[in-house]
Amino acid sequence: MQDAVARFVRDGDTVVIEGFTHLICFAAGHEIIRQRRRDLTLCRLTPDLIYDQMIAAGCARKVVFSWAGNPGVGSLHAFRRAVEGQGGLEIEEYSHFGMVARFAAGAAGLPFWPLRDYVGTDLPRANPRIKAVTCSYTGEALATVPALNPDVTIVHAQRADAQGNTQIWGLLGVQKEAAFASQRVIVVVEELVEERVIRGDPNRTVIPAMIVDAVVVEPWGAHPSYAQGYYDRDNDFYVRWEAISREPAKLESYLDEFVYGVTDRAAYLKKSPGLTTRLEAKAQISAGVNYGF
Amino acid sequence: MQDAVARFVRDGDTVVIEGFTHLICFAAGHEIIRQRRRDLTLCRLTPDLIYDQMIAAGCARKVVFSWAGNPGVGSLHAFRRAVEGQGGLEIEEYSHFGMVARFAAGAAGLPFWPLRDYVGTDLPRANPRIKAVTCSYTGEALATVPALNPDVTIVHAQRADAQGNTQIWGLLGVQKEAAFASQRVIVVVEELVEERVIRGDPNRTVIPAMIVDAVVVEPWGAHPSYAQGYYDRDNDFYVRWEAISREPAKLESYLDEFVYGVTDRAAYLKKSPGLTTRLEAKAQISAGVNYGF
Amino acid sequence: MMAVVAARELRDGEVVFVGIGLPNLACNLARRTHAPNLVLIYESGAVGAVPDRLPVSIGDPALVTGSLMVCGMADVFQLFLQNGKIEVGFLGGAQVDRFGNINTTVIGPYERPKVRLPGSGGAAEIAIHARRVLIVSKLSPRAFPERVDFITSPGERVQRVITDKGVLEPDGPKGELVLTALYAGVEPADVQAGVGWKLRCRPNLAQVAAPAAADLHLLRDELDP
Amino acid sequence: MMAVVAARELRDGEVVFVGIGLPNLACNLARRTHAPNLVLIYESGAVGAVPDRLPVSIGDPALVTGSLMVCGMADVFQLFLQNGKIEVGFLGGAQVDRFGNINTTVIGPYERPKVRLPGSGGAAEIAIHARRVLIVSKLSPRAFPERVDFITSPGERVQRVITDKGVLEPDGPKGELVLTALYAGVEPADVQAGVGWKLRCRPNLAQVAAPAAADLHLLRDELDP
Repeated sequence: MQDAVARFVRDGDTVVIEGFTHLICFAAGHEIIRQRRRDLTLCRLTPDLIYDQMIAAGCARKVVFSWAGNPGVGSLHAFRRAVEGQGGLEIEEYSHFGMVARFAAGAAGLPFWPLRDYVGTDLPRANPRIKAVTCSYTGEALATVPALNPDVTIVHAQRADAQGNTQIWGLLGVQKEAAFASQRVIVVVEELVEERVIRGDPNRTVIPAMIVDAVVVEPWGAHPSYAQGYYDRDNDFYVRWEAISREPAKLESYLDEFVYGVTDRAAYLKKSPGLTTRLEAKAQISAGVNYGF
Repeated sequence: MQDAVARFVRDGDTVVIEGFTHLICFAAGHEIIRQRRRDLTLCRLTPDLIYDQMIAAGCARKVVFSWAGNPGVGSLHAFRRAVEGQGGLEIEEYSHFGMVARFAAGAAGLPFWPLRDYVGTDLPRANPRIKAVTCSYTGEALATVPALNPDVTIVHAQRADAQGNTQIWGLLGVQKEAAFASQRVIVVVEELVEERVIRGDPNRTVIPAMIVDAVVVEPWGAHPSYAQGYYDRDNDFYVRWEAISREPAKLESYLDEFVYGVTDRAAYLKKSPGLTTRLEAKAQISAGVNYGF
Repeated sequence: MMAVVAARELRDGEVVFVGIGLPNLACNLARRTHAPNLVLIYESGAVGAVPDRLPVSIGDPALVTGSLMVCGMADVFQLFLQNGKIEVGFLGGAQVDRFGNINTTVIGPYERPKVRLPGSGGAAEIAIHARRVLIVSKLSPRAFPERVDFITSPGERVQRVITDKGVLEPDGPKGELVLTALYAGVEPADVQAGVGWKLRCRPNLAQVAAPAAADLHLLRDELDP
Repeated sequence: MMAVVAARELRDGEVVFVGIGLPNLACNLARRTHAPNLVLIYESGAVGAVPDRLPVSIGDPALVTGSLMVCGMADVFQLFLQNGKIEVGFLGGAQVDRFGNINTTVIGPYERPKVRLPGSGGAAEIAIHARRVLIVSKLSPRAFPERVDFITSPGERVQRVITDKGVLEPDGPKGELVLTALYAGVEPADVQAGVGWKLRCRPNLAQVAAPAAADLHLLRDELDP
């Protein structure tokens, strides 16, 4: 992970660490904080705790997003302080559909994406990059958003082979689109598998090796987010974050202990004994299908 | 099948029987021929043998397509006769990407889809429905195609539950887009399975019950096309079709014997002893994945 | 109580786009009682979810295990929502105004917010594309101002606003929200006290039936302990 | 022979968009010889296919079993092709003209065709988006007219045209096809005889090396019996 971030994440980059609740790569975010990257434009539908931490650590110049909260719990207080006060954090805001459409356009090699949205809302007033196009068949006006093509996208996945052919199941979010839209792609996996495992079920492959620059093996790399079939979401930690992020001092000491204070994910896990046993997934294995002919 | 076609396929309809080489529902096409539907607008990327037969049987008023041949073999002669001569068959022609984009727009509830295509080709001259749009961000001109929203789409699949939650693996073609774009959807499956089989591997579901009007169980319903994991493509028949379709008389007698001459798929299969043993798929079962948490 | 009243709005077999919090609670209650065939869709991509625990987030793994379909978010927003396949959209909201417009973006001016709220998420497109929009929100003058500071979700398709004291419904051409039903023991004045504009009442106000003991039991002991 | 010469154009590790027929044969030959890491993409959605029999069609089940990825066609054309991930596009063609434009649509006028050909399939977008376009086609005045009756695929990105007698390459600003290499025992006049325009030749014509016995064996006995 250290090498991958050192090689592929640069100061000033537009960085995407995607994953909708599922498979959010905290391990990568923490490594970016440790390597003290600066002036990053951080894009995600839901900044979530990971960007709240990166904002607090001073990595972010700008955040591009569509829902900035701690789901079912409360606020991302570092984000709020940076936006409400004179934090000077730049923001560019869309709805979820708008962000999904931006990634879809970037992945398809198109400059924009059309969608039926924003009529009657104040979002276009708040964000002039939301524009309109007239359909040459029906004459109706549609909203448009510009393509999003990150410098680097980091995707956490259940498994990949050494070349980077990557398989994900459970919630898929916009990882495929974000990866195809990106100049560089880092895949972080729970398990490195033989190529024949990938070839054994090709319909599960979401990201092909040809667009992957680095494959990092980092078990539990998504905690406190989750990996379907590997470990559950650490909802207790998400609840605790409310109090931690509310107090800059507490947040500071959290980063000192769990990010700056450790060298890697293994060390991070050692700091929370019992964590893996508490969150480890129970087995609910799907049946196979026949690919023969 | 008889009831489903009687209820949901009407004279004058825009009909889609999709499936790219894989899962082409010949059983539905034959039933439409038997029920003598007329003035249909038949849409498919590759008209294939099934539309060649429906054209010969007089079902079609118009064909919307992007590649009309018998792959690796030769021509669709009924189609060619209808287009080259005074057959009076109307055609509307795109490239594969253009057809895919038309289904994508229809499925997304958009009136058009933008794509980078057709620069330097004569296709827009041959088809005025291929237009252009200017990007309001970059100023560049992109091609557009209009949404395709069929009256009825027929999708063949490996399995579905009684409600119509449908799973497909192997080549996916544009079935998902065609189904979501359609007013009515008929799903034809090799196997009817319990809901818990679908729920056991939800990432494989391509079409949800909410958009399905009828579920028909028709084993071998795709022959001479194929169903991954069930039976191989009948390449010999595709080769034989060259000679059959070249001679209107031969084609006539083929229809008499194998379409009009049978009441359903079971009877159709009885006419070719040894067919199922010759084409039955060998087992190559994928391993399961863990959906637990 | 709000969850119970909200649950009643859902008909068996309907396709509901579910937001987190009270809407999620109401949908799961309805599914466990009068609407077993309710199809729950979460913007995370889970379709026909049957969570065996109350999901803390709309991306909870319990929404995936045993669901009917899991698809990418591009499909959720394009093939389901924008394509008109969603019958009911269920929204909460920090602020709801006189015409059912919702604000979940900012309190105060956008550029210099007093309070920065999470933002739209999928709420803008849900309000625009769901055939029927239901809102669940607790009454208070701050929550129900005459005009919201920022329109995150337009009110055009709002059919009912379920509060903790009564139910509001759009009335007249501009769809102004008016009081149409009261909980037991509540006076119109109590509702007016929680609304920032001169609230009109339907001539004959309906009375909201009390929740069945079974429903309350289900809520308190099973769904939301 | 054409398949062997075409196969040589492919470099190990490249991503190739494969059409059916000779291109398919050439790609599988290259994969079995000097380019084991060639990534074959078929418009049907199979990525990294390793067919254990020569696929009769680009949708053959043998392309699916054991492939690295199988995706929908919307992804093939948008995420891979339009997004610039394809290095080599391999096309055949009923007609190829002086500037490498391909016609697979009609012989004669479009509205009243003498011969109705299959049409574009993916050929239009492959010719527009693949970084390098290779054409394989047998020489004949009908196959190589000065101007095609219909431009299905534009010739801008064509880098080589492999025929049964020699190799043509674009030359000069307008990219006119000129003769650059000859098979053993073939004279420029033999090639000119199969081309409908005054064919120019590169000053020093290369000689196309004869196929290795092993390659021919592989082709005749294994790939294409």
